[in-house]
Amino acid sequence: MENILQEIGIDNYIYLATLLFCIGIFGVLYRRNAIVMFMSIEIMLNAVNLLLVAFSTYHQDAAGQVFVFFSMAVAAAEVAVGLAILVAVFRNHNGIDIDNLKNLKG
Amino acid sequence: METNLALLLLFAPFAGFLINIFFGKKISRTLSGTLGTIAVAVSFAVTVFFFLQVSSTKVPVMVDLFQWLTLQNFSVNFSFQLDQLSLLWLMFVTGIGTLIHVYSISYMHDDENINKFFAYLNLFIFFMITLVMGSNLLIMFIGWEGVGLCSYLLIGFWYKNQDYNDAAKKAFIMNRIGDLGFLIGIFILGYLFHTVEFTGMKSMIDNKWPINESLLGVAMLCLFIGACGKSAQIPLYTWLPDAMAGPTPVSALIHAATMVTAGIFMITRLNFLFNLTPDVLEIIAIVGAITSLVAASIGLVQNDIKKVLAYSTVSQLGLMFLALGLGAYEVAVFHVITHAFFKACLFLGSGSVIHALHGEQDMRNMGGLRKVMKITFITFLISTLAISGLPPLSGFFSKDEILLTAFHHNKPLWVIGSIASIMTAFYMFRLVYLTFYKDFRGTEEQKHHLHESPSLITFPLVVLAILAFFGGAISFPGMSWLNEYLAPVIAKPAVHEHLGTTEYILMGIAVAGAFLGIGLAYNKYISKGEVPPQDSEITGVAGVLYNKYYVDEIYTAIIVKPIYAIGSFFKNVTEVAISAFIFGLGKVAVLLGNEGKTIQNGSIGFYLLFFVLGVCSIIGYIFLVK
Amino acid sequence: MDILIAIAGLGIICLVAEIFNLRKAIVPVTVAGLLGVLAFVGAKIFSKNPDILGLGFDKEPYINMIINDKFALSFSALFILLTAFLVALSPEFHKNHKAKLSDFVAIKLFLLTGAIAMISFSNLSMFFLGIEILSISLYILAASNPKDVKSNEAGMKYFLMGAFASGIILFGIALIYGATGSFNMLTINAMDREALPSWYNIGAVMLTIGLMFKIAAVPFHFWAPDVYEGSPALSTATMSTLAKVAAMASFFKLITTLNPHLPGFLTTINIIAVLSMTIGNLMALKQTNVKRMLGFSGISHAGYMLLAFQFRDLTFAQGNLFYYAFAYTLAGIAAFAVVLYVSSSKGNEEVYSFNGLGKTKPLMAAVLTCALLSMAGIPIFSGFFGKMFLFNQVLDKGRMILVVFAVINSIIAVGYYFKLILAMYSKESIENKEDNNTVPFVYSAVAVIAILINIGIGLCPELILQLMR
Amino acid sequence: MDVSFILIILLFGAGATYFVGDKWASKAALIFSFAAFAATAYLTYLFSTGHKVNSMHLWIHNPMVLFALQADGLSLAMTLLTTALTPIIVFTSFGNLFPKTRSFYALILFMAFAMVGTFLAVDGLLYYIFWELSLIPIYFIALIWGSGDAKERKKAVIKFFIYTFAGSLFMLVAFIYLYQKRHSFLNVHLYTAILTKNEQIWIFFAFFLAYAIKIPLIPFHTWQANVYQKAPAAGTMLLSGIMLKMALYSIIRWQLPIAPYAAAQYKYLLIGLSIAGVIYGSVLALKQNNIKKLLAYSSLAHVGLIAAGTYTLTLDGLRGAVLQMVAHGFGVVGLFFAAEIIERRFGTQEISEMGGIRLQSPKFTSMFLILVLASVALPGTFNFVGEFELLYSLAQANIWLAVIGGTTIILGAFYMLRMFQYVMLGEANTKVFKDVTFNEGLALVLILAVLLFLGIYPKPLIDFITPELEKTLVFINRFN
Repeated sequence: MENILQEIGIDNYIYLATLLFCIGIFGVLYRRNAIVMFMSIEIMLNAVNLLLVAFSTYHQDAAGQVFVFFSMAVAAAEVAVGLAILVAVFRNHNGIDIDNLKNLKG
Repeated sequence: METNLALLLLFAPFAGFLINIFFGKKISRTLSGTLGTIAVAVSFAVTVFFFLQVSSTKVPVMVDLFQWLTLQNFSVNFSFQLDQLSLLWLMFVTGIGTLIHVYSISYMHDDENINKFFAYLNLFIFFMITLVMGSNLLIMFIGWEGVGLCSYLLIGFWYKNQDYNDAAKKAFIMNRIGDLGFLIGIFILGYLFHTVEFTGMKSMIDNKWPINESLLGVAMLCLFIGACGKSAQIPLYTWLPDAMAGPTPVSALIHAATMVTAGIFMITRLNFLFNLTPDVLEIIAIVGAITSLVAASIGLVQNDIKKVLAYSTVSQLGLMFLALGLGAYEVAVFHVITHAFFKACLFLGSGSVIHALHGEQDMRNMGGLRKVMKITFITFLISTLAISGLPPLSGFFSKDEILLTAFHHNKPLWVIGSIASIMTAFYMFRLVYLTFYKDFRGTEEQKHHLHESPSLITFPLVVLAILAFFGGAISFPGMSWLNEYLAPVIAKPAVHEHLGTTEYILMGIAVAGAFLGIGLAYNKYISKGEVPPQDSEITGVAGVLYNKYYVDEIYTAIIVKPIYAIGSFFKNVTEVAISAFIFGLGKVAVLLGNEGKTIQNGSIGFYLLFFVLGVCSIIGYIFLVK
Repeated sequence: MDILIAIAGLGIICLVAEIFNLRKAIVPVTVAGLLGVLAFVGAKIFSKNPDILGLGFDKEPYINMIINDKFALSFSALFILLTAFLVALSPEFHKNHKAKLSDFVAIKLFLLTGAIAMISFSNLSMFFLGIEILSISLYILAASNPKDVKSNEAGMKYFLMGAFASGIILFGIALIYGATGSFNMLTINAMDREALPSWYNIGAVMLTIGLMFKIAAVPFHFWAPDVYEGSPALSTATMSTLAKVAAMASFFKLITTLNPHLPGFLTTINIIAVLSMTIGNLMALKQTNVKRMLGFSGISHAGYMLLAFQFRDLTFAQGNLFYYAFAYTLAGIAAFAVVLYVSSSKGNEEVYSFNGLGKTKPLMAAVLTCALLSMAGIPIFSGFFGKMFLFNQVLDKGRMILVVFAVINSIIAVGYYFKLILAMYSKESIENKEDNNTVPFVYSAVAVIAILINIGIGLCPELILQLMR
Repeated sequence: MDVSFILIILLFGAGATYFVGDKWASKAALIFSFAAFAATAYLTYLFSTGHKVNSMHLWIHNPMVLFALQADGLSLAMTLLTTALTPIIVFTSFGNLFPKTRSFYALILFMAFAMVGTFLAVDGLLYYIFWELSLIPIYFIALIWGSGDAKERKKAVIKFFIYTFAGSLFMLVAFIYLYQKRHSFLNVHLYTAILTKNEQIWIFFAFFLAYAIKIPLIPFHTWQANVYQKAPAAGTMLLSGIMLKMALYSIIRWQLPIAPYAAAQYKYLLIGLSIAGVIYGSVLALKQNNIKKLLAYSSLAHVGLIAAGTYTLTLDGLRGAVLQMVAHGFGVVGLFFAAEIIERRFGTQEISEMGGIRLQSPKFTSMFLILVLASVALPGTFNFVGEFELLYSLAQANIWLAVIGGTTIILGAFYMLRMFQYVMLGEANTKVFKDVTFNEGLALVLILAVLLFLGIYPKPLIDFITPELEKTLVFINRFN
């Protein structure tokens, strides 16, 4: 592990994670399907998880990995709630295109 | 004792005012009038007492009550001063006041508000006494404004007529213009002397207190403006003819005998200061002379009996100011006194005529009254002769002294004064002829009711006519009791020329001038029997004169109208603009809020885009912009 | 930690009580329990040894997770008080869905644990957990009326954007962890800022952004009005009071502890503060929906609270922020109690629904008026002191221009607050038939108590300020 | 017993009035306001016999705010004015049948409470709090019980509120800024705060904004006429009789001693602005056909003169200002009450629809006339005393200022007599003017009695206020 990290360098992990994170952001911005947006957010979260793990290794500190578990658990909870809301939206709107959700404005 | 008596002198009319205003409705009309008269009579009696005392002891009576105003430089007390000058004034104020009160009992008997009338008259006397008795400029100012108020109330006594109210308002406002001058004068004097007491200022002058001459000049000029307002001099004279809207006794008392002479009183009172400012005196003389000429010329063609008298009053006041301006204060005072006698008599006489004609004031509708109203006629004639300046009546002496003084000091002013005198003789006799001679020109019904006035009206006429006849006795040229009496209060007596040839020639010229005026009037209205034409037919020079040189119109055009125009401008433009500007700030906020609503468009994608933009700009700002 | 356990336990009791058909007891028990906890927190604040129960929660290892300083405890007390009010309002609000009552109460309690966790954190993971618990509870509350399209939309918007913001927060945490190698705030705070890699600052900024979203500061505010309007009124009340203040307080604590040494950082916060105030106020001017208006008003209040970052003395600033939060939230609770009443009797929260309230329900109108005056910053209401203390603090730092902006915004704010007051007092009620219905007791009780506390701390600001010293 | 007792009476009175119910509210308000007056009189007596009646308690530690009420000649004089006018104002409202009576009277008392607090407070923040607090009751009084078109009224009232609130917020900033210098809000501390010239100027104008709007001076006056017209009579009286005095008082108490350099620097600008208001207000008053608007503009003119006097920074100016505040307070309350009496009978505020009242009610006419005369500062009325001192102080600054300011006595006579003429005189009105009731008469007589008595014998008041003004003047002139 140490070798790999040393060989590749922590910077590249950060770049990768940032890239993934940005992909997630663009996904959220670009897509109009709520589920795809969820997935994009998941990509963002996972990018962070990747980063945390990388740093955990870099610092030789388990706390980062523990934190990843927290974050995964939270993300799961979040998605559970999110999907529940999505279901409610689907029932009322017969669709999950977020462009339908423009009633509250002004 | 003296204090109490002085207070009695002051407050007797005030008590009369209070009684009449609060209980006047409950007591009978005659009683109301009687109480009012008694109140003034009491003052008169006390005045006589003091007059005799001071004439003999030559020591003024001073009364100091309590502190009124406190300013940083000086304080002002309620204090009164009964010296020669004020007592002289009080004598004729309360004396003529009493007579006119008597007159009014009968004259106003049919008016339902007679109690108000007497209340106001008493109040007027009260304020007049305050004005005269005050020992400093501010107490004088109380009286000064107070008489203005009473004048306002009495001119507008018949308040149902808005024209009369307009006249009253005009009188008050024009007086106020003068009052502002008076106030400014007080400010400067207070600043210069650290006191506004007459005696205090005088002693400082006597002790050669260093004075800023130019500032003093401004102060004196301001005070003169005040005098102009009260005494109806150019340019503030136009209110006086309009003030004839008031009941005739009011015109006699306030607008002929007493209040309008307050300006002369004030200048005489401050003669020791005016003497220091010869430039201002010159202005006073010129203004006085011009006023006398202008007013006399207007008087030539007026047809309202009271208007003629009003312009005559303005003209005579002008002569008095002429005398003041020449430094002949005692001469001015002399003319004030004689003028008070004959002009009061003339007004009361005209009142008697109007009374007989049930309110008719237009001379074109009069005539032939001498047969019916003998007493009125005779007293009126005596006074007319007096005002025209025929010897040996009082007016001759006083007016002649003015002209004499003028001749010695300033020839052009003498010419002006003489012309004014000739005009006076003309229009006064025009008045007499049109009113009392020839045949009656009024309606049949009026003719039917013609009668001499009751004795309460004629009695004051007789008394005043006698005074008008003999009043000149107080100051014969060369052996003047008046000059001696006033010597303590007049710092620098005018040089009294010995009566020489020049003087006699001048007297002759004056008398001849008076006869010229009378003769012209006789020729026109008796020999030719002319009656002034109707208003619409008056044209040419007469038209200009008849319309008073259009001065009222000019004032309206250059002062009143612009003020209203500015008012409209403020109301319709400035106010709206300021309001709009301030509202505009609020409107801009609301507008921005409204615009902002379009950004808040409800789209999550858009919100997220903004979110990301926000992130980018923050990170960009913090990390890239250094 | 003991507080968290107590409250979480209370939440569980609620759920259990529903199972045992003790529905009627839920709210009284919860409120009583909350007040008990409140008393406990109070005792902790004032006692020398906060570990009153002797359970050792204030020692290691808990001290790495939770720190019970005065700042945390005071804010916890405020949160508990607010939750007590919100819970007390619940049964009346949910009277048509009695079955769901226990869920809502429990969610509020869990939300409270989240709030307390995120204010008492001493470790970034605790902070993260707290903020997520709070957020997820709020997503549920926002969407808690599944039949209502608006509620769906509000929930969806809030969820999507909230999750997005969570991602950013998480990214920030990761970077900070990467830079320092620790989640422990005490450790991080002790480190030499100059020696840390630049990720540290980027992480701090990302955390800032994420929390700015939570407090709805411009330009991350777009969700707030929409969600406030769409959510059920009680949820809106929760968001605009409890959630906003919790986010603000933890934001303050986080930034002051992370203490990034960045030249433009405070300037950025100032700019955002001014923008939030201005845009919040300007947008609120033309709103016709009261909840939405209060949403914008909340944005501007967030802007004001951001002024607290300009300080010279930290405890001083903490006290001022706490005071402001206290004043703002109590006014908010009072206002929402009235809004709840109006929305239940009129069916909506449009401004015209408030017409004639001054005549028909003078008490309610008076309370709402006081609450709005407090928010507008009129003395003797505590809102005034909140603003004044903040201004004082900012001027102490010498930032005149900020105060001038804040003052101008206070003027604009009067415009919309008074729109509502005008409606209550000078317009006639559109329909008079419902005038005879009485105000539910809890609404008036909560409204009155909240506003009395508000005025009370206005009269004696010392009561609140001294908690921090 | 100290001065906080007055505040307690008024505050308790406001509460009690609200809770006794609509029927007894007016009486309760009268009793409490009169009790406050009696308490003030007694405290004035105590103060003048050398007792300490100040009240000083620590309120907030950090920032340090004191609950400091100070009784001195100036503040007690203004408090007396307030507590003397409040019962009169309450009493004048007896003739009106208001809905929600109890709230109305409670608000009046509360307003009096706030105003008295403003006059007594010497701690800047406390003062500011009272200052703002007085805005709330008048807002509701004008809004709820006002007259005229509801929409217009709302507009006017909200404009008034925002406007005055806006101004005073800058004063708050100035206070907090000053606090940084001395870490105290106490006035004597603020007087001695060391400020650069620039700071003084900024602070001076921050205060100025608050006061200029409240007084109001042009061009900050646009709220005034509309609010005066639309507010109920009692509200107008409170506004014009007392509330605007708060600002004038504050100039003397706060603005000038704190920033004397700026005051001296901009002396002529400020006097000029104030005097411009005199003429502006007078000329506008001439064009008004609404009696309350006319009185509003006349008030604008009068307070312009008062403000000009204060800005001369002379003892005469300050003293004249205080005297004129009292005089104007009573006078304007009387005039607005007279307008209200007419409105009660004729149901209109339009001058063109009035006239002929003298024929029907000579008594009322006389009283009205005296009020008019007081307003035009006829000697013998109290207004003259004040106006004389004010104009004298202006003359000391520059004689032309006195001349221009003095036009008020001409223009004032012009518009007031014009108003009097068309309201009171002329042919009988077709509408019946019932003679004034005993209550109405009594209120007017009380006002007139004060104006006339003090017009003749102002010495006690002058002696009462002078020492404090001299003390203040020492601070004001400390740079000269």
